[in-house]
Order: sequence, then C-alpha cells, then structure tokens
Amino acid sequence: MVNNQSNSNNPRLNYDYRRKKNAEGMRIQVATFTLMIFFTVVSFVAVAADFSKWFVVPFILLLAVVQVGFQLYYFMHMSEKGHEAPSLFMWSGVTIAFVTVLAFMTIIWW
Amino acid sequence: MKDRLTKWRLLSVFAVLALALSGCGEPFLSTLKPAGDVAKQQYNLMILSTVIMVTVIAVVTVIFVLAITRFRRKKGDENKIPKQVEGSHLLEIIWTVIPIILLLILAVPTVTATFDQANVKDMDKKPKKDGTRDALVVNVRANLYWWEFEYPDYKVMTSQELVVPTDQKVYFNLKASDVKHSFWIPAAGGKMDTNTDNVNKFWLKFDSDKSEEAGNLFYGKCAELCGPSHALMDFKVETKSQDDFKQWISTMQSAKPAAPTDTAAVEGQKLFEQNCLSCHATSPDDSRPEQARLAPNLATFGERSRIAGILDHNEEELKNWIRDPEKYKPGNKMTGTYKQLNEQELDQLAAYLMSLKVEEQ
Amino acid sequence: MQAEEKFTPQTWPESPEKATLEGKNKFLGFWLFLGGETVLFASLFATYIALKDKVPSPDHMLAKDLFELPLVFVMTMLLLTSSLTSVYSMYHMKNYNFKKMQLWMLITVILGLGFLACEFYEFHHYYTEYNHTFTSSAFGSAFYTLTGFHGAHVIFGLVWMILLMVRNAGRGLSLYNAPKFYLASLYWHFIDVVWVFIFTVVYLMGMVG
Amino acid sequence: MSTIAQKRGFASTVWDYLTTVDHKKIAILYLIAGGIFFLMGGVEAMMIRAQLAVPNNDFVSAGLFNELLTMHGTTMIFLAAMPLLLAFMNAIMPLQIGARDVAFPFVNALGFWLFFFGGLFLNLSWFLGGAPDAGWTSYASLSLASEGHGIDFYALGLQISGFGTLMGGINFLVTIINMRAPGMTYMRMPLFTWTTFVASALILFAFPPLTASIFMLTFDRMFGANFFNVAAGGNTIIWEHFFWIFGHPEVYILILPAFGIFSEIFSTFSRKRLFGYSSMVFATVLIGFLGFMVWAHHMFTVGLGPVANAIFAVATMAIAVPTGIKIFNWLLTIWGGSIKFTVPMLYAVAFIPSFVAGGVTGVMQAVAPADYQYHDSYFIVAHFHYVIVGGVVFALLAGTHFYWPKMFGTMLSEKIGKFTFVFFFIGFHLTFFVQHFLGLMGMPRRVWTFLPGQGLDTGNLVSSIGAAFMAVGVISLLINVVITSVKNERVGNDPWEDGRTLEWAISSPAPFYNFKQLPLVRGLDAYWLEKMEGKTTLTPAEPIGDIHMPNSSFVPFVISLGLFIAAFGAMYHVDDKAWALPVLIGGLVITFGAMIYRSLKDDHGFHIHKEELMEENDDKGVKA
Ligand code: HEA
Ligand code: HEA
Ligand code: HEC
Ligand code: CUA
Ligand SMILES: [Cu+2]
Repeated sequence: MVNNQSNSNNPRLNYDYRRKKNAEGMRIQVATFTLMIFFTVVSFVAVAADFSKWFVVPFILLLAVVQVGFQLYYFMHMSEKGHEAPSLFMWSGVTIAFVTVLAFMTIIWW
Repeated sequence: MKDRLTKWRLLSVFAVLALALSGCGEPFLSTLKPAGDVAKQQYNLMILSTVIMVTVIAVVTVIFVLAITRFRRKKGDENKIPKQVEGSHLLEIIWTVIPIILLLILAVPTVTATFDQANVKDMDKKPKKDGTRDALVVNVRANLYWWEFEYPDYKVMTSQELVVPTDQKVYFNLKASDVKHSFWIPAAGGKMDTNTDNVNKFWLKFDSDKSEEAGNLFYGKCAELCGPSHALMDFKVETKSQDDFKQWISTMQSAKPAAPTDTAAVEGQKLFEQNCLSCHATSPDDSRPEQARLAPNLATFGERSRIAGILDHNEEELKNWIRDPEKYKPGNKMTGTYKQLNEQELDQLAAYLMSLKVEEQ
Repeated sequence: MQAEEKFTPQTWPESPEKATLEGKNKFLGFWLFLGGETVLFASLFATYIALKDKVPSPDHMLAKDLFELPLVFVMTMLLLTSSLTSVYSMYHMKNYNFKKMQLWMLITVILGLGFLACEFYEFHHYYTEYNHTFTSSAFGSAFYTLTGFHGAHVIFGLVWMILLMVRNAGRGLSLYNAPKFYLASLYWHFIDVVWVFIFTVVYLMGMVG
Repeated sequence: MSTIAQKRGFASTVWDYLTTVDHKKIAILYLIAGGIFFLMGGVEAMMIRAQLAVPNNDFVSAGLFNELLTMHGTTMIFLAAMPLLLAFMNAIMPLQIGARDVAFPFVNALGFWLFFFGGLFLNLSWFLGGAPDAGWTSYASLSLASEGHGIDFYALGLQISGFGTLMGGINFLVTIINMRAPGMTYMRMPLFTWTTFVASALILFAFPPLTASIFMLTFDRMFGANFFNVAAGGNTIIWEHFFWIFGHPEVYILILPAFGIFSEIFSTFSRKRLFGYSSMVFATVLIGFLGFMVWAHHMFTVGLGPVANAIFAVATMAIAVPTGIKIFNWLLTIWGGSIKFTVPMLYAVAFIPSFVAGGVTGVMQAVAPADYQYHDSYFIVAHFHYVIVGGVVFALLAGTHFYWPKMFGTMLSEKIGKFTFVFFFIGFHLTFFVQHFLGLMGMPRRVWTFLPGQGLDTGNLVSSIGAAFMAVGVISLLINVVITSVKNERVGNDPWEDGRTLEWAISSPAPFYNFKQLPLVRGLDAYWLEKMEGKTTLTPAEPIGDIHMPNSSFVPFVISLGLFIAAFGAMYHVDDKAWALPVLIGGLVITFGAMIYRSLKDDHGFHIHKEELMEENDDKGVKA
C-alpha cells in the first residue's frame, strides 16, 4: 500500500539524513509563513487604501486562495507523499464548496 | 420504404399514447386536457418524453424477458459453469451513445420551452399615459387558505375566483403573505410558487374552445404544503371572451355598495358590519393596504360557485361555514374571531351575503 | 510496529503519526473529516454572503459601519503565528523532542487564547455599542453563526491541545500519542484556513462594500 | 438451565450489545433498529393510504395527516432505509475486503447510538405534544410558522442522527482505503464495497450542508435567530437550497448501495462475473459526482429563472447515462448465465423493470417546463416510490434474504420468501402505478383529503388496496424471521453455493476476528477463483499470529445519551421552563465528559493469542 512508512527498518543510517531533511523542511515552512504574513498585510493595505472595489475584491480573494494553498500544502503537508487520499477528498470538498457558494451568489438574488 | 415504416410506427405510438392519456381526467382539472398555450406546450413535452421513455422501457424489457427466459438454470445444468465474460467495448459504447442522443432530442425543446415560458417582458413594458398597459396583469396573493386576485391596472379586486379573458396572455405577479403556497391551474399550465420573499412572474393563456368544453370554469389548486387545510385551498377560474371580460371589468369598477331591500338581509348587513367588516370587504375596489386585507373580498360572493373554495354555494352550506369554519377548513384564520351567532342571525347573514352581487345588480 | 513500544530519537520512525495502523487510520479519517468541514464552512459562508447587510430597517448597522480593521489585523496575526508555532511543535515531534514539542504547543495555545480574547472583545463591542446581535437581523444571525462556529472550533482546538499536553506531560512521546498530537495540529491549521477566508470575505470585503 | 442463569444470560447479552464495537454486532443493531423504524414508517404509510382510500374521508384529522406524512417520509429515509443499508455495509463490507475490523470500531458504535437516540428523540414527538408536520423537506416558511414542538423534534432529532451517519461514512471510507487485504486492489473490490465507498463519500459531503441548515432552523426556532425570517431580512429559499444540496445526493446515498447489493446478487445467481466491471465502477463514481450538480431540479417552480432551470434540467438528464450503463451491464450479466431464481434473485430481477420505470419518470421531471405540471403532484410521489421502493426497498429485502445466513447463520425460508415477494411486488405496482395518472389528472401531493367529482376516486382506491398487499408481504417476512429463528438450523460457509466474494469463504456467522489469517486476493471474485481451482479455502497471506482486537465500551452509548438529554433542554428552553437550561447544559456535560474520559483513558485493546487461534480447529477463517 502506498502510504506505508518507508525506512524504519534501518533507522540509524537514516537518522542524520532525516534530521537534516526535517530542518530543511522547517526552513521552507518559515519562508512560507513570511509570505503568508506578507500577503495578509498586502490584503489589509489594499482595503485600507480604498482602491476600486472591482480591483480589491478579486485581488484579496486571490491572495486568500494562495495563502490557503500554502497552509494546506506546506503547513499541513499535503504536498508530501502519502497524501493522495487526503488531497482527493479535500479537492472534492472544495469543488462542492465552490458550487455551493457560487449558487448562493447567483441564484439567491432577492 | 423501411424509413417510412418506422416513421409511421412512431406516429402511431404518439397517437395511441395521446389518446390513452387524454382519456384521463376531467377537462376542468386535468393536465392531460390542456386548455391553453402553456399547458399545450407542456403537454407536448410530456408526450415527447413519454414516447422516449416508453421506448427505453420497451428495449430494456425485451432484453430482460429474453434473458430471464432463455438462461434459467434447467434440470441437469446444476454443475454448468457459464463462460465468464469480462465485458464488451462495442456494446458499452452503444449504450452510452444512444441514451445521449435520446437526451439531446429531449434537451433542445426543454431549453426552448423554459425560456419561452419565462418570457414576461410585455409585463414590464412601460404603462401607457393613463397608467394602464396592453398586457393584462393580475396580482395573486396567497393566504392561509384563500386567494386574492387584484387587477392593478383596473383597481379591481376579487377573491377565490379568478376571472380571465380567453385567447389572450394573462400575466401574473405571485406572492404569499404568510407561508409559501403554489399557484396551479392544471388545465391551463404548470404551477409557480408564491414565495414570501419575492414576487414571481409568469403567464398563462386560456383557449376559448377548450374553456367551453370545461364549462368556462377551471379548478385551481394550492400545490405547496402550507398547513392543515392545504388540501382545501382551492380556487376557481372563470373564463370570459375578451369582450365579456371588458364588460365585467367595467361593471366591477362601477359597482355600487350593496343595498339590500329584503329585511333579513338588512339585518344581516348590520350584523356583518359589526362582526365581519373588520376583515372582509364588500366592494371590489378595496383600497385598504395589503396587511389590512385579512380575509376574502366578498363583493361578488352571491355569484360565486363555491364557498371558501370548497363548499357548495347555497345558504345551508353558508350557514354551516359561518357556524363552524373549523369543521370545514381546519386551521383557518376565521375561526373564533367573531361572536357566537344564533340561528336567526345566521339566516340573516346568509341572506345578506347571498345578495352581494355585482353583475346582476 | 507496536503502539506501546519505547523509542530513541534514532529508532523513532519518519512519519510517527502514520507508523501504526491506528495512526494511519486516524490520520486519514481526520483528513476526510476536514473535507466535510470544508463543505460545512462553505455552507455558512454561502449563507453569510446571501444575508450580508440584510436587515429589517435602515437604522441597523451594516458591515461597512461595523468592522474595525486594526483589531481584525491583530487577530489575524495571532492566528497566523500560532499556525507557525504549531508547525514548530510538529517539527520537534518528528525529531522526537518531547519537551520542545510541548513548549511550542503551549505557545500555540497562548496565541490561540489571545485570538479568542480579541474575538470576545469584538462581539461584546458589537453587542453593547451597536446593538448588532445574533437576533437583531438576518445579517446578525449569519455573521455570528459564521464567526461563532469558527470561534467554537478555536475553543475546541484549545481544549484538545491542553488536554493532550496535560495528559501526556509525564509520559513522553509514543506511537500511541504521536498521531493525536499530529491531528490536533492539523485541526489548528484548518482553523487558520477558515480564518483566512473569514477575514477576507467577511471583514475585508465587508469594508469594501 | 435454571431461569436465573437464563436471565443473567439475557442481561449479559443486552450488555454485550450496548457496549459492542464489533461491526457484525453493530450491523445487527442497525438491522433491528432500522427494521423497527421501517415498520413504523410503514404503519404511517398505511394510515395515509387508509385516509386517502375514499374522497372526503375523516379517518385521520388534517393536522394528524400532515404529521403522518412528514414522519413517514422522514422515518423512511433517515431512520429506515439509510440505517438498513448501513446494516449491510457493516455486516458485509469489511468481510468483502478481507479486513479484520473496521477502521474505527469505537466510532462505529458511536455512529449507531447517535442514530438510535436521534431517531428515538424524533419519534418521541408523537407522545410529547405532536410530531413535525411541515413535510420531510420542512420548508422554512411553514416550519417557522408551525406551532408546538414538532419541528423542534425534527431539527434536533435529525441533527443527532445526522452526526451518527457522518461518522459511519468516514469510518467506511477509511476502512476501504486502509484496511484492504493483501492483493485487494481497488479494481478487485466487489461492487458492493465500491458503492459503499462512493455512498460514504456522498455522506461526507452531503451531510454538512444539512447540518448547517438544521443549525439555522434550530437557531431560528429556539434561539431567536432570523435566517429564514423574511421580516428581519431573512430568506426562506436558503433553506430550500441547502435541503436539496443535501437531499439530492441523499437519494443516491440510498440507491448506490442498493445497486451494489444487486450487483452481487446478479453475478452470484447467474454464476457469471459482473459484465463490464470497470465501467460499473466508473458509472458509480460518475453518478456520485453528478449527484451534487443537479439539486435545483427540485426547485424548478421556485422562480430561479430560465437560465438556472435550463442548466439544472440538462445536468439532471445527464445522470440517465451512467445509470443506463449499469442497467445494461446487469442485463448482460444475466445474459448467457445460469440463472437460479432464489428469493434474492427474484427481487433483483424485479428491480430492473421497476427501477427503470421510476428512473425514466425522473428524466421526464428533469424537463423543466413539464415539471411545472408534475411538481408537487402525485406524479412525483409515484416517481420516487418507484425508485425508492422498486430500487432501495427491493434491495433491502433482497439483501435481507441474501445476507441473512452470513449475519445469523440460518437461512430464511425460501417458500415464505417467495410469498413475501409476490405480495410485495404486486402491491407495489398497484399502489404506485396509478399515482402517475392521479398526478397528471391534477391531484397535488400532501393533501389530507380530496373532494369527489374530480375524477380521482378510483385511482386512489386502487392505490390503497395495493398498499394493503404490501403490508401482507411485510408481515409474512416477519413471520419468516420468527420461524427461522426458532428453527435455528445452522448453515455452512457458502449456503447459496455460488458465493463469489470473500465473505462466503468464512463461517456463517463470521468469527469475531473475521479472518484467522488475512487472505491473499488474486483477482476479482476472490473466493470464486479459489473454488474454480478446486480449493475450498482461501490462500492465506500471513502465518497465524496474534490478532489485535478493540475493547468493548459503554462510552458511545453515554455520549449519545448526553446529546439526547441536551436536546430536551434546548427544546423546552423556548417555553421558559426553569429546568430547561440546566438540562441542556447537563446533557452536554455528559457528552463532553464522556468524550474527555475516552480521550484521557488509554485503551490499547487486547490480543487473541496465536495458541488460542490454533486450538479452534473448526473451519472458521483461513486455514494454512
Ligand atoms: C432512490 C431515490 C431516487 C433516485 C435513484 C432518483 C433518481 C432520479 N430522479 Fe428523483 N426523486 C427522489 C428519489 C430518487 N430519484 C425523491 C425522494 C424525490 C422527491 C423528493 C420530494 O420532493 O419529497 C425525487 C424527485 C425528483 C425530481 C423533482 C421533481 C419535483 O419535485 O418537481 C426530479 C426532477 O428532475 C427527479 C429526477 C430524477 C432523475 C433524473 C433520476 C435519475 O437518477 C434516474 C436515472 C435512471 C434512469 C433514467 C433509468 C435507467 C436508464 C436507462 C435504461 C438508460 C436510457 C434512459 C434514457 C435515455 C432516459 N427526481
Ligand atoms: C425509503 C423511503 C420510503 C418508503 C420505503 C416508502 C414506502 C411507502 N410509502 Fe412513502 N414517502 C416517502 C418515502 C418512502 N415511502 C417520502 C420521502 C414521502 C414524502 C413525504 C413528504 O411529502 O414529506 C412519502 C410519501 C408518501 C405518500 C404521499 C403522501 C402525501 O403526499 O400526502 C404516500 C401515499 O400513498 C406514501 C405511501 C407509501 C407506501 C404505501 C409505502 C409502502 O411501500 C410501505 C410498505 C411498508 C409496510 C407495508 C409496512 C407494513 C407494516 C405493518 C403492517 C406492520 C405490522 C406491524 C407490526 C407487527 C409491529 N408515501
Ligand atoms: C379574522 C378575520 C375574520 C373575521 C372577523 C371573519 N372572517 Fe370570514 N373569513 C376569514 C378568512 C381568513 C377566510 C378565508 C378562510 C379560508 O378559506 O381558509 C374567511 C372566509 C369567509 C367566507 C368564505 C369566503 C369565500 O370567498 O368563499 C365567508 C362567507 C365568510 N368568511 C363570512 C364571514 C362572516 C359572516 C363573518 C362574521 C360573522 C366573518 N366571515 C368574520 C376571516 C374572517
Ligand atoms: Cu396553500 Cu397549500
Ligand atoms: Cu433529486
């Protein structure tokens, strides 16, 4: 099966490598975090600066989507292997969520 | 040659189906006896889809019957192991493609008809200088368990009985004042919900010949569960030729308040004014705001075909109704809102109410 | 691999949360649950969007008049940072460093509490200053239900993490509790995901109009 | 045996079931509870038909009628059909994939008890001031206007049982993804497992919108919120959307497992592998997906506008294609087979024309302008009983006969079974066929009575007579169950003799650890493959070893009980009862307390040791 743990039968050999890999991963996480903070600030600034509504709304929505992508794929490790089923189901959920929101924005108008 | 044969066959299927179906139901109620453009268009769609569906069922049934008769396990076959077939691409393509084609045939008229029947542009065309428009518009308001019909361009109002001209599009504004109901005149066309949130719009048309067949009186129903008396929330539709309709409108517009001469009716009027007038109006140009119109307008009550939409129209039933409306329409909003009445008072009220007429005034 | 086994940093498996069958099941089950939660929150968002600024009379406060960006910004920063600290916590879990894991989880909890405090202040403010309540309008109902459901998730997440920390304080890491810590941290991230949309859709878009 | 010993035996059996986490016992609990609810829903249906047998009838009052029809629909869908399907999923699916257990035995038990207490709560409404009366759809304007506590019972009861169903769904998904035996690839899974998988995914995504909207209804009715209160800016159409975003997938949640059961039965009693297995799988997934894109076909008359109506009309029609693929695959499965007409097979065979008739009327309703006529008329009632009774209920009856030996170790009488079938089948068509015409002739649904002189009298009478036939059928099934249980003639592993999948390779009923050794699966229809090679047992994938089992627990019962209690508090809180708030809080404390207890207390389960397994020298499990 796909998501079996890989190399626990020879731990010592892997130990240093894994430590390094984890630290490397952590660095990426921090970088992701910095970007997320940056996006958030940009969003707030865009709203505070009072730009046109037609620019701001799609813009901050886009930033939100990217940020959530970061959360899911880096913080929640969905980019790593062993997450096939989780991503299938998250994406299905997102599809249905999208259809629902779309419907409520278009066919409830009074 | 073969082609013509299949065509002929198809046609006869249509004909037989249409015949069989139209044998069903009463002309004043049945969707199978369409009495207007909308109902007719819907009926045609029903027939088209039924033909497709009957074909599908026939195909399935034939394969099915052949399979279960030919392949039953017979004596001596107890140990036979049939060939284990995995599948067949060709067959699968066939039974994917054919349904798709059938559905396309169905989808095209569906979409056309959907847009056609939702076309109410004429309704919103600018009113003429005098405030009226060419299109005939009726505002329908559904209430726990009664219907109000207002002709906004003519300042005329009726309840329980809708009057419409034939051979002309009638546009409707639909809404509900308490809970959701649904406005349905099966013989004239499909239903549309009366929501509490918004006004819905659609149109119907009544065919003069078909109306005549139905006795110029169609049955209307509430088609959305709305409480205990949902089943009894009926209304009637009276059809008139366009000239008669114009006539009717002007009579309604000029209707004078009833002035009964009969003594019982005079007494009845007094009683009515004391007990009932707070809810019921007796003139067709009721100018009170909507929220104050708590009960059916009774201006034409003497000319109705039913009492409260369901009871036979005679004094006996009228007295029964006033005596105990709860018995006839559980959960109605009239019960217990007026004083206890004795038999004499009931007679007087009945006499008065029956004298409320506009056309034969 | 047995749940009760004792480990050293060297023998500690690479993905401790998925090393046992129980862990693997929990891991997957929880993700599926989050898939369902996505739809749940989408429903609440959809409702909010449909009912935004729907009030019975003009004297009611609308989104534009109500929200204050500075407070929302602080809340966002608190929650975002707590997401990072919980990543740290899991980093140490993978390295079999129980103490540091607990420490970072504690920081996460404190940040979460800070967020909650702000939210309470915010709601209180609306109630008392603007008379914008759960029952005052459809807008109010939709607003408090969306943000309140999120807030309830925060509370639940906090209680969960605190219980985990207390319960396992004396026991150290094992394959029995590693999945539990991991799931709590996933949950916490998900709360942040929802918040990203709340601050965007509710607050920022509310200000834009 | 002395009476005392017997009594203790009884009490310990009850305790065993109250605390069990064994999926096979939970299956039996679902079967019993769902069966009882089915009888209740059936009795309600009989009362509906009795009232409508003749015009102007007053067998029941208008108010009671609305309660009956609401409770009939709600009970049948939520408390009968779905739980009964869950019963078979629990009983069979883990065996079919060669698993020792489900992924979350504890959650599985919790799911059952939540469903049970939710259903109990809902039905207590009959005794506590009136049942819900706004239809199973509970449209918001009416459900807010409805007096008394009926709708509160509906909202809280469905909320609780909905949580249970959701948990069941997640549990099955994880079980199927993670716990398959070696060699059981996705494309070797029996169709019933596949349909369980897709139906569970539908549960996962369809229930949250219901949960959300029921919360809104609860808040509106009990806590002063204004979601659906138009006067305060609310909007009732929101409820309609949510109900159908849930409601349409729900009907596929019901029918897909039914399809799965029939797939097993067709191939078993035709002695042929399923024709077009991979396209069957594909069609199942496609139906599940499309199921989420069509909900507004229940709202054609709401006034969403021609664009929305046209889109949803065409999308709805599309579902006919994958469903048709399935129908023809079944036909080709029996084609060329060696068909044995056992009772399960009779239902399966009868299902095809019945369901197709119901399905095609569904497509007719998808024609939006025509649906303006059908909607909320008896035509709709006819459509959905054709698909539900002719599809789901037939599958449940077929499954009951088919899997009875695997669940109880005895065989239901084929003779009585055929009697049941004949009466139920005839009754079903009598009842519902005429309803198409009643609808077309202008009879709205949900009517308490109808007036004479509208041409509706004969049709309604015929329909009511048919319903009585169905009742005879159901009663004969009950008799069959009693007789079979009393006789208690045990059967072997493969009582139908043509079993193809793993569950038929182990004893009936299966041992509590299912498989002594996990089997090695070498293809589709694993057991059939072994049999064709002349073996009677499966090839093991592992040597005999210790088996890890979960401990029984009373906690699921307590968690559910807490919510049950809290629901009373929430409901009577509206009446300003002083005790209501404490009860609400108390109930929640019980629930959360039990949850905390559960998470603080370590529960590592126990092991069945190798030696004990070796001693059992019977034919249970896999032999080495
Ligand atoms: C198990 C339950 C179940 C199932 C499987 C279905 C299946 C379908 N249903 Fe049904 N439906 C209900 C249960 C179900 N339904 C219920 C309970 C309601 C009423 C709810 C309420 O209001 O209370 C309802 C109501 C309902 C409506 C709303 C009507 C209204 O209220 O106005 C519509 C409209 O489109 C509809 C359509 C369909 C369609 C297109 C299918 C399709 O999936 C059917 C597909 C199957 C076939 C088509 C047959 C086999 C196919 C072939 C042999 C291939 C060839 C076929 C063609 C080319 C046509 N259903
Ligand atoms: C799974 C779903 C399901 C099932 C199986 C059934 C089964 C049946 N249903 Fe119904 N039905 C619905 C789901 C279902 N229904 C829904 C969702 C509605 C819509 C509700 C609404 O509008 O809100 C509805 C509505 C509905 C109506 C329309 C009511 C109205 O609009 O006014 C009618 C009327 O004929 C009806 C009849 C029947 C009948 C005769 C059966 C029969 O098949 C029942 C067969 C069962 C039995 C015959 C059991 C008999 C048992 C005994 C005799 C007991 C013996 C007892 C002991 C020994 C204890 N149902
Ligand atoms: C609360 C206001 C109220 C009062 C007061 C009231 N009614 Fe009514 N009445 C109603 C309503 C509402 C209906 C519609 C009932 C229904 O069909 O569900 C009705 C219906 C009727 C009808 C049948 C109407 C029709 O169009 O067929 C008659 C006749 C009638 N009322 C007479 C009376 C008389 C006579 C009195 C006084 C003695 C009276 N009503 C007092 C509310 C009221
Ligand atoms: Cu009004 Cu039903
Ligand atoms: Cu549907």
